[in-house]
This record gives sequence, C-alpha cells and structure tokens, in this order.
Amino acid sequence: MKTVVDNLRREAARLLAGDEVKMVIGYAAGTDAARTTPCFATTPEQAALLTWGPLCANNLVKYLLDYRFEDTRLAVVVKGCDSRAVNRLLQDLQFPRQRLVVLGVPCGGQLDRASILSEIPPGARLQDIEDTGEDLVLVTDKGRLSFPKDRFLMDKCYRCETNMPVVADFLAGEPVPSPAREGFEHTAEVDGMEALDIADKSSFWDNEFSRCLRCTACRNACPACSCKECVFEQAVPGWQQSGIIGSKVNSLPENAVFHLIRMFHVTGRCVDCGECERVCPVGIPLRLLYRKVLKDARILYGAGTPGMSTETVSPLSEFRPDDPEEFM
Amino acid sequence: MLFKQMMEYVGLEPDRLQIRWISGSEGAKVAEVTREMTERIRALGPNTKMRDVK
Amino acid sequence: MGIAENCLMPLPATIQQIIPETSDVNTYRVTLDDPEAMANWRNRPGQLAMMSLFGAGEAMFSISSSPTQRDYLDFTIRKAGVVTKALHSLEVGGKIGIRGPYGNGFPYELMKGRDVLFVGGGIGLAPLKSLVELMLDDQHRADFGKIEILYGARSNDDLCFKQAVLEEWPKRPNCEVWTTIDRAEDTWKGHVGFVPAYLEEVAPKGEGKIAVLCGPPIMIRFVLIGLEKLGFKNELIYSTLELRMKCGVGKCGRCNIGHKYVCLEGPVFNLIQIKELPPEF
Amino acid sequence: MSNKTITRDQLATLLDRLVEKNRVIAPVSDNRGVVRFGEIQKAGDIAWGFDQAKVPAKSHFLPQTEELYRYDTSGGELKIEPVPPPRPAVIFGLHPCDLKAVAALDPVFDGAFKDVYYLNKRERTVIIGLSCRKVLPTCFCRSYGIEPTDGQGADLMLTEAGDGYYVEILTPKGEALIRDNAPLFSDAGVAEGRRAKDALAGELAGQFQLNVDLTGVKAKVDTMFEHPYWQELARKCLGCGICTYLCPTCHCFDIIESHSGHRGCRLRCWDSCMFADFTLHTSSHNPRSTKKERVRNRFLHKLSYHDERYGLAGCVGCGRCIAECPVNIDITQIIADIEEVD
Repeated sequence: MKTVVDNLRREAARLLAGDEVKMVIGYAAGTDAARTTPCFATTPEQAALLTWGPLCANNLVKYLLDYRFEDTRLAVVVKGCDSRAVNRLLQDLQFPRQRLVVLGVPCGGQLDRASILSEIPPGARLQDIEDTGEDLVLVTDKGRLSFPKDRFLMDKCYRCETNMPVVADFLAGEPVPSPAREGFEHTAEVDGMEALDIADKSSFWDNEFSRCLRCTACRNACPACSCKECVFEQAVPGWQQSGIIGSKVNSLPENAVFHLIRMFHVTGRCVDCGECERVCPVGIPLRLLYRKVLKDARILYGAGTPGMSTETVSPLSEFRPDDPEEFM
Repeated sequence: MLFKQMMEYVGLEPDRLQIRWISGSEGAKVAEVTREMTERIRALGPNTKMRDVK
Repeated sequence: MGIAENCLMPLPATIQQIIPETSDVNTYRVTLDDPEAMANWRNRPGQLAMMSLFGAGEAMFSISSSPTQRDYLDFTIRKAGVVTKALHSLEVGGKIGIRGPYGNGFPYELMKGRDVLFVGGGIGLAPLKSLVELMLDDQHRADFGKIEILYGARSNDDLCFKQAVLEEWPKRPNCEVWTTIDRAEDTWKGHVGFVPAYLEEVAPKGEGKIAVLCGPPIMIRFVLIGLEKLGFKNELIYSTLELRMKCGVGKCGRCNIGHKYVCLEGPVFNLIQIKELPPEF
Repeated sequence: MSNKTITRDQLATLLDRLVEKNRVIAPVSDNRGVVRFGEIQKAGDIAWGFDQAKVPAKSHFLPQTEELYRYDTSGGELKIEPVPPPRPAVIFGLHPCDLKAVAALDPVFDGAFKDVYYLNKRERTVIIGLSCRKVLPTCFCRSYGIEPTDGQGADLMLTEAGDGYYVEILTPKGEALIRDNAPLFSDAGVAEGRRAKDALAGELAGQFQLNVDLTGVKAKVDTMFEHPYWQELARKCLGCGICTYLCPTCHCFDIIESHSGHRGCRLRCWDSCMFADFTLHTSSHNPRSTKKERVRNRFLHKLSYHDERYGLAGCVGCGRCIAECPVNIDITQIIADIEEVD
C-alpha cells in the first residue's frame, strides 16, 4: 500500500511540476480515520497530500464533468470500477481523452465506513486503521481491535468485476488479488427480487421509496449522470406542465417516478460503481435497481457491463434487426 | 421492453405501458390499438401506485 | 384562521383590463375580489406583490400603478416563464391570486424638495412608473423638484408605457423625458444607443439630485458608474435589485444577498448599501 | 410545580394515552435502521435505543411536503380553501441540539410576517426533550454552548435515571401535561434523579471528540466573501441536498403547484441552497451559478447570516452533515480552516 501511495504522489508531483496537468484529482486523508476525502492537487507540494487505501470508495470520475468545458488537462485517480466510468465518459464525448491522464490504482476492495464505526465502543476514539493484508486493526485510544477484513468489505466488492483499471495511463502498483468471492453471484439479489410476485415487489419498493429524501445525492454522485441540465430540473416545457417530473414534492408516487426515471436513464451508462447506494443517507438499495437494468440489458441485448472498453455500444443507442421487440 | 421489465420490477403492472409502431397511414390501427389499450387499462383498474395528493 | 392572517395565502383577484405594451409585454389591471381588501390595500411605490396563477404557480412582480390610484393594481409583465405564460393566456375576467405588498419600496419621503432623475431599461420602467406617477400626481407634485426620465429599450417595440413616456409625461410642467433604443430602426426617429451611453451624453447634473434606476443587471452596473461620474451622491442613488423569490416574507431562503433578504430589506437599495452587499446578485 | 420522576412503564402508558387525543411524534426506526421523527400509534413504535435521529425534528414543524391551501377554479370562479388547523401534538425525544434548533427556527417563521403553518404547529405542540445517552464522534454541540442534558427549549425534559426518568418541568405547557396525567408521575426519587442527571452531564462532557473554537469565527468569515478558500472547498461538493435536508436549522423551501383539472393545491416542499436551480432566474441569470457560490452561501448562512439576522447561531453542532456528507465536507474542519487562512 505504501509503495502505491509513494508512486502515486511521485507521478502526481511530476505531472504537476512539468505542467503536464493543471490538477490531479485523488484522495486525501479525511477528517476521521475511517474516511478519505476527494483532493484536488494543483501544485507538486499538494501531491504529497494524496493517499490511497481501502477507504477510497468515492468515484472521482464524476468530478471530470465539472471541468469538461475548460481547456485544462487533468489527472484522475481511478480504481477498477471507477475506470469503467472513464470509458463511458470518453464514449459519450463528455471529456476528451487528450485532456485526461488516468492514474490507476490496484484495488483489493473497499470498506464500508458504517460497519467500521459500528465496531468502535462508545466513548472510544478511532485513531488509525491498519491494514495487515488479511486483518484490519482498528486503533482506538482505548485499545486495538482486530477484525478479518472481509467483515467490512463493501457489498459491491464481493462481486468485483475488475479490480484493476480497464483504462490507465499510469499504474501505481502491481496487480493485487480481486476481492470478489465465490458464491456471490452477480445477479443473485436481482433474481430473488424477480421471483417475488408483483404485489410483494410493489410493497418492497414502496417501503424503500417512501424513505427517500429526494436529496438527489444518488444522481449527483453518479458518473453516468452527465447531463448538463437534468430532466428533473428542466424549466418545465409545455407538455409536462401538469406533469410531476422535477417537482420537489416528497410523496411515494413522486419518489417512485424519480427512481424509475433514473433507472431508465442510466441504462447502458451505469457502470455499477455503487456510488448511489453508498451516498444514500437513508440506505435505499439502489444497486438492486440498476443491477436489474444491467442484467436485462445483458439478456435482451447481450450487452456487457458498460465501460469495460470504449468499443462496446450502449444497447439503447444502437438498433439491430434482431433486437427483441413486441411493438411492431 | 426494458422499461416494461423495470416497471414490473418495482411493482407496476407492465400492461400499463404499450408501445406500438403505427404508420401515418394506418388510422384504423390507431383506433383499434387505443380501444384495446383502454379495455386493458379498465380491466387493470385505477393505478393507485401513482396516485398523488391533488 | 382568517385569510388575512396567513401571509402565504393569496387573495382572489380578477383581471379587469389588459393593456398591450409590446409584443410580449402586457399590463394587467387587477382588482381584489373582496372590496374591503381592495379598499384596505396600501402599497408604496416600488413594492412587490406575489401573483398566483392557479395551475401554474406563483411569481413576484413589482406594482406599476401609482399608489395614489386606489381602485386597481397594475402589473406590467413579460411573457417569459411558466407563470407568465399562463398569465398571458388569460383574458379579462380571468381569476388570479395576489398576496403582498412586499419589500421596502422607494423612500419617496426622503426625496421631497429635490430634483429626481429616473433611469429605466426595458420592463424595468414598471416599478419606476409607480413612483413617477405618484410624484406627478397633483396632490404630490409640489413636494418634488424637477423630474427627469431617461428610458431605453432594445427596440421601439420593447418600449413600455409608450403613451405615458412619449405623450403624457413630456407635456407635464418641469418634467423632461429622454428615450433611446439600442439599435436603429426605420420606425424610430429618436435617439439610438445604450442607456448608459445616452446618460453620459445627456449628462444631467448630479448635484443634490436623486437618481432612481431599474433595469437589467448589466445596465444597472454601468449606469451606477455613470451616475457617480456625474456627481450623484451614493446615498442619493437608489436602485432595485431583483432576485428569484418564492415566499416574499423572508423565510424561504432564496433571495438573500449576504444576510439581507431582498423581499424584506429590498428590493430598493441605495448605492452605499449596494456597495456593502456581497457582489452576489 | 416541582420536578418529578416517571418509570419506564409509566412513560409508555403516558405516551399511549397521549396518542388518543394528540398526534404523537417520536423517533421511529425503519426497516434499514434509519431513525427519523414520525407519528406513532403506541409507545412500542418508538426506537427506544436511538442515539440520534438521522432526520431531525424540523420535519414535524416544517414537513418536507406540506399542503398550504386548496383551490378550485371550475366555472370561471375561484375558491381558495385553507387547510384545517393542525391537531394538537406531542413530540418526544428531542436531544438538546434539536431543542436548540427549534429555537433557532422560531424567529424565522415568526416576525412581521407570521407563518401560521409553523407557528400553529409550534403552539399546539408540547415538546418533551430527552437527555443524550452518549456523545457520538460527530457531536460538537458543546462548542455551541449546549450540554447534552440541557433542557432549554423543551416543555418537559427527561433524563434517564435508574429504572425511569427524571422529569424537569420547564414551561406552563409542560406543567399542564403533568397535571392532566398526574397519577403517572411521582415525587419519589427526585433528588436521586437530579444527582443522576448531574453525573450523566459530567460523564458526557468528557466524551466529546470534536471541539471547535468559535471565537472570532463570525467576524473572520464576514471578511472572507471573496476568499479563494470557497472555490477550493466547493470542488469536492456534489451539490446534493444531504447536508441541508438533514440539518435541523435549514429551512429553505419551495412552493409547488399540484393540480388536476380545475382543482389543485399549493404545497410547500423542502428545498436546498445547494441545488443549482435554487436561485435561477427566468432570464437564466443565476446569482449563485456555481458550486462555489452555493457552498459559500451555506456556510456563511450557518456561521454568520443566521446570527446576523436573529442573534442566534445557525448551527447547533448536531454533526449530521459531518456524518452523512459523502465527500467528507466537515463544518468543524471549515471552522478550523477559517481561523487558519489568511
């Protein structure tokens, strides 16, 4: 881990010193030991703030969109899952390849902050987290607590498809074993949900959607959401004046419509980075929605996980005579 | 088709969505499909899931 | 819970007359349905009211009629967004809602005994008109000195209140009106050029004089610079600042500039106050 | 009336009884363990072991979606119908930071223009506060002069003591509630209750991990409007509404149209100054057009504007925004930074 961080800092400092990029978007230490925070280094000195580890869940690719209309060159640190989002943005011409330096990091899995914090006894202060490879040691002012790392692994990591970046100009470390585990079928939960009858599905999602705060964190963290103006915020065009899209009304139907529209809009774009689910403050299992889309796109159109390469075409932006349909 | 499967997944009757390809010259088909759709929706009853406070 | 006690509840009102101003601006002459509410309505020039279009929403507008006119309220409104489009689709007799008045309005008491220069751009003349007409009213005319009005718009068609600006006001004693449009047109025989440039050309003396302005942000910025050059004192320059509003009563958190709410402490600020505000408008 | 005690069972009985004639609002947990203030039907619905409700109590006084009035425009006529006044309510389980937050909201909705929706609910609600049981790593109320056992702002303040609660009676409203349910309360063990509360206060004071020094922060931040700090800070912001929606003192709202045919209603909905369209003009001019202006506005509001307008702090140190921000924007870090930067 230490070498990766050193390599990352060295490369970032080199890029910044040589003016090859104006900014390196990476991770820096957070305000407590169980988190990191996005870091925007613009000088070689600031490159020393960069860090890397199992608490870097944020998908930083989203931030590229903030700079898409500028003419500066940027570098961004990506994990395997994040790197799919890079390909997606390149494919959608949301960011030009020549203005981008991709700094890849080998990822052995990311940890769930909430599960870590739940192990800290009341009154104890988490001071550091040590990663011994197999075990994770939570260092507190009241003593050291050791746990198998798996205990804190994020759900998405059990089903990791690519723990090494699928696109990178610089790799900060040697490949590491994938955190993916046997027995975690990619679609297991989706299959389970599909098996329910429609009334049970309805009540399951009613329960989830009714808790939604409509804070839009899922959308704002989502690298697939690259629209300059989101449909939910459009100045209402005539045809939907009495419609409900874009309303801030928090009610079950409004919330359900919000999520259903999002589900449809990320088809062929969602790279399953899991940011939506991570940022949701009320714990809505959003990946269960978007993984359904991934599964159906795979079955109906033979589409793989978006962003695995820049060659694949999104199933909804291509017509093939043999596409399944029922409307002709 | 994808969207109908999504609807079903969140518990909406997929029959509430119908997409038909009808050319500008097929007036009779429009009438027929509309009639069929209307009956289908009648049979499904009101869409209570999407009903709002109004 | 009486309606009057609820500051977010609009009063039913009816459109009595629609006066076309330009191709996309109309003046709506409105009365409150409750005669008592109409009789009790008091507003200062430059104050705002929230107009409600049922089925579309609410939006804040300045009242363009003179406060001395007690039988109705005028709103001069361009067709632009959801609410104004709905308004423009209504006819005489159409039902709307009104709540207000909101904001501070122009401090016309402080203007007594002084000459006043008005600078307006486009539809920005609407709130100024309210004050101009108050000052020109026989009842108040003697209280104020010379009245000068410099008014411009993008084109001849965009000039509002043509009858008043081109015909009535110039004929009033001790009242001078200059008009200009941005670009030359065949139908326009008058001055051509932007308002700030015309102001420099006309060069009214600033000494001891009040200036009152309203218009698009860019015009305001340059006119403020021009007025300072002409010797207008900062505390005697008044401008309106308009921001998006939802409640009008200082609660919804939208129209703040620094810690000031434009719906309560504005929309009228003098230049000293404007300079103290953070530049976020 | 002097202070009382109440046993756990009697408190449950009290709440069950209050449900008959009041809306009773208390911390409830959903199937994923997210605690928020919601209406209960019986005392058993309460998430008794809660540490902090994620969604604060403002949701009772300023609901996320609230009907303001209904209208009917059929036949070319216009009828506007007010909503019925709110039912009397009891809200139970506000920790000291949330009590202070309600106090911070009061002057916003009072004043020259009275907001009857908020004020009527406020007037018809009895607030039962509850001392904290522990201090979370993100709590910093103490920096705002709040102790986790402070009852200020509550009508009754409960503190766990032995098998029950020590009950402080702080207002005539609280006194009336006790009088109406006198048999459930006891005078026994009041002195022990008082001592237990003092002991708890001492213990909790030592648990704070986050402390900030607010001296001079307002004065400093008032000079920092043009500081490049905001641009740097805003880079990481996603512009979502988590911090504002979960903040107990944030109160921004939108008024929304909802109609079908001639009938409709106006709804007041939470809105957020972090949203790009919040200040967008019809002309497409936007005074807070980028994340920089929006982030700056939020923190200036918390650290300066609210205080400037109402003489009360706009932050109560509840730490919800720290805990939930997906990119680790941390107001205590910002306060420290403000003191640091040139």
